[in-house]
Amino acid sequence: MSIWEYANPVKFLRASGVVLPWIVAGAAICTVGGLVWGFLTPEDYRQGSTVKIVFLHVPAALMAINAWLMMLVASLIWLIRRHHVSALAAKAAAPVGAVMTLIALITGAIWGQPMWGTWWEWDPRLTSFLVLFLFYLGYMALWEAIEDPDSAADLTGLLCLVGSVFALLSRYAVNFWNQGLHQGASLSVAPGERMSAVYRYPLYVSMLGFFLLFLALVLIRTRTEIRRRRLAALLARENRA
Amino acid sequence: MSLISVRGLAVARGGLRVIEGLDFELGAGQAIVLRGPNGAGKTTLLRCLAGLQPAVTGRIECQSDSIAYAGHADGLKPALTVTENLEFWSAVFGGPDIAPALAAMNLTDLAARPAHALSAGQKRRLGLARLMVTGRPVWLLDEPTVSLDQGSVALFATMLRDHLAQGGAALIATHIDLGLPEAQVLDLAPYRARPGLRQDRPAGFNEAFA
Amino acid sequence: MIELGKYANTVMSAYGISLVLLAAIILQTWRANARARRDLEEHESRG
Amino acid sequence: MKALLLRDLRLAVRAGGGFGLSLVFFLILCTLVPFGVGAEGGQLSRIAPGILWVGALLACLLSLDRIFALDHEDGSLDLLATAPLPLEGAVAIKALAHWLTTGLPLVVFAPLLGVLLHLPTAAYPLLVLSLALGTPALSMLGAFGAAITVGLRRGGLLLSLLVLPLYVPTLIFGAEVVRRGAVGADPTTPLVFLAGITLATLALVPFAAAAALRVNLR
Repeated sequence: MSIWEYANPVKFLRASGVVLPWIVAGAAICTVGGLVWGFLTPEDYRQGSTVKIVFLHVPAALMAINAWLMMLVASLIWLIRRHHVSALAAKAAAPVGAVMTLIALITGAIWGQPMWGTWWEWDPRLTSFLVLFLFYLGYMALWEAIEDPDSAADLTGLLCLVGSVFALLSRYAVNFWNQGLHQGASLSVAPGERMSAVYRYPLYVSMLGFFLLFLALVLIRTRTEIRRRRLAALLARENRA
Repeated sequence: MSLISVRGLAVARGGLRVIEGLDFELGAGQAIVLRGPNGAGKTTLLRCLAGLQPAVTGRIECQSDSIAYAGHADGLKPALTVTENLEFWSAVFGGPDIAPALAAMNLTDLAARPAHALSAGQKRRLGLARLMVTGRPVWLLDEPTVSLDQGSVALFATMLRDHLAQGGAALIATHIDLGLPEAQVLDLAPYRARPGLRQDRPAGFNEAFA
Repeated sequence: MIELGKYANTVMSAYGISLVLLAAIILQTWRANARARRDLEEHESRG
Repeated sequence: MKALLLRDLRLAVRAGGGFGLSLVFFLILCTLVPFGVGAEGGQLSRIAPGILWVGALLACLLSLDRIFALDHEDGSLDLLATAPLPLEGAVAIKALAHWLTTGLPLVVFAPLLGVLLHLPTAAYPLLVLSLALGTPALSMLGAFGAAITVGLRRGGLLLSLLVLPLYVPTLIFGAEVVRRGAVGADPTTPLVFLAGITLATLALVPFAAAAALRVNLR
């Protein structure tokens, strides 16, 4: 009678119900495993123990960006194919992405503190995460501000499209601005080049862990949104009938 | 030759279908009055035909740019005078001179008065005068006679009759009798959407998840 | 426990805050899901 | 389209409040800053480019939610949507009207306020140029934000939250042009970026804004 019966919401709930326990287990094992493994490896003489923050900072930063990309794709699917579950998935991913951005910001700032001497340094990478965080807040606020679910999904989709272009623009503008103000970034928080091998594997594990954690959280939150929408739809039909 | 023909139209409000399976034709010189209880979807239907709202299913055939819509609000700028308001709409629609429109709703003596100084009835008459300025054959009118006194309703009826005489058409949602014997009545009750019906495309979240 | 050197509190505070944030989002997600499931089932049983 | 522009300009003039308000705000801001930062020493002139640009940006923000809200309330937005002119065109005209009533006066008066903030004399031409190039993008992005939040209660606050992050690139390049002008460095790179962003915004954002309007008209 509605797509509730035979199409994506019910199918999504069933499918996600099957796969969810595995993802949650995987997320728990990899995240905890990666962090503990990295935490316990003795750091080499050069970098001191602050480098251990990389196991939190890099995965979180990675997921912060991937979360926005996932929201962009989900919004496109909604705007073009009117796929209801993908609109709800975009809404579900926003808070998780925002938390990941916050973690990346805080760990990045704390990591740089001993060397920069201040709790916050306008380092181009950190600053672009701050701008991304603002985009997340705007996106989430817009979802809350609109009652009608269809217009909310459409408008947040549009905001996500335009926001993505300007988040990218800001990323390079901030890079340019940083060169303009003081020469060269100080400690660049990119782990790549100076990461000794012994840390590389725990890092990959915790990256996988964060990814699975993100996936698990988004799946659970999407299921929550579907159930909320189902309840609202039933109520809407009742007082309409 | 029909100005508008509607086939199997379904429209929705708040994500739920209100009307479905609606078929009707509106030919030149024809007027149809929409009847139905409040919430039957009169306004939703008019907004859908005007293009302000996408139809859920069904087809609406009409020449492009042939529809003029007048909703509950008159769309007047209080800071502008009657003439300026009408001239603006005439310029936007590339329509004819505004004098006949003013005369039709006897606003000629109010021409220089700013819109904020008009009474509700006068504002309504100005909103209706705007229709003549659009130069468009099909008029979609949503409760046009609200806040109009008896004299103005008669005035509006004559204006409408002239419009129909010139080959125009009108679809009017109203509760009161316009004194237009030749107008047919289209009752929306039989087209009310029955929730149990199997649909291929849900109108919105509320229908997709109910 | 391994020796963290003089940056011990920096590392610990970074881990501390991050784990608190993660716990918060996980908890909120779990509670919201439980509530939504309960509301729906209660409505459908009453339905 | 021209009729819509003339009507909006006439309304802005007749309403009077329009551009006067944002200019006064800009003036107040530029007088408050020295109280906060202290007027002596080179500090004021060093931060003048940034303050002037942030001031212009916030002044633009003030009058954004009025772009569509008035037309939404009195129903002319519905009528405009059923009029022969494309909604994208109407949005562009609305943004242009906002720029003419708010952006342009800022560009004209910014040098005067530059004097208040001890802006180095070399920077004045670039200040005017960068504002002239940047403020159209601010108006168009503002129109996009206004189109999204039209009809929402407390939309004004939400509008700022949505639009300010979109202003970041324009602000960075705009202020950079003036800063380089002040120290005599070559401003062409940020100037080119600023112009590029504005042109791209003017070309693409009307479609997003019109789509948002159509959603809100449903």
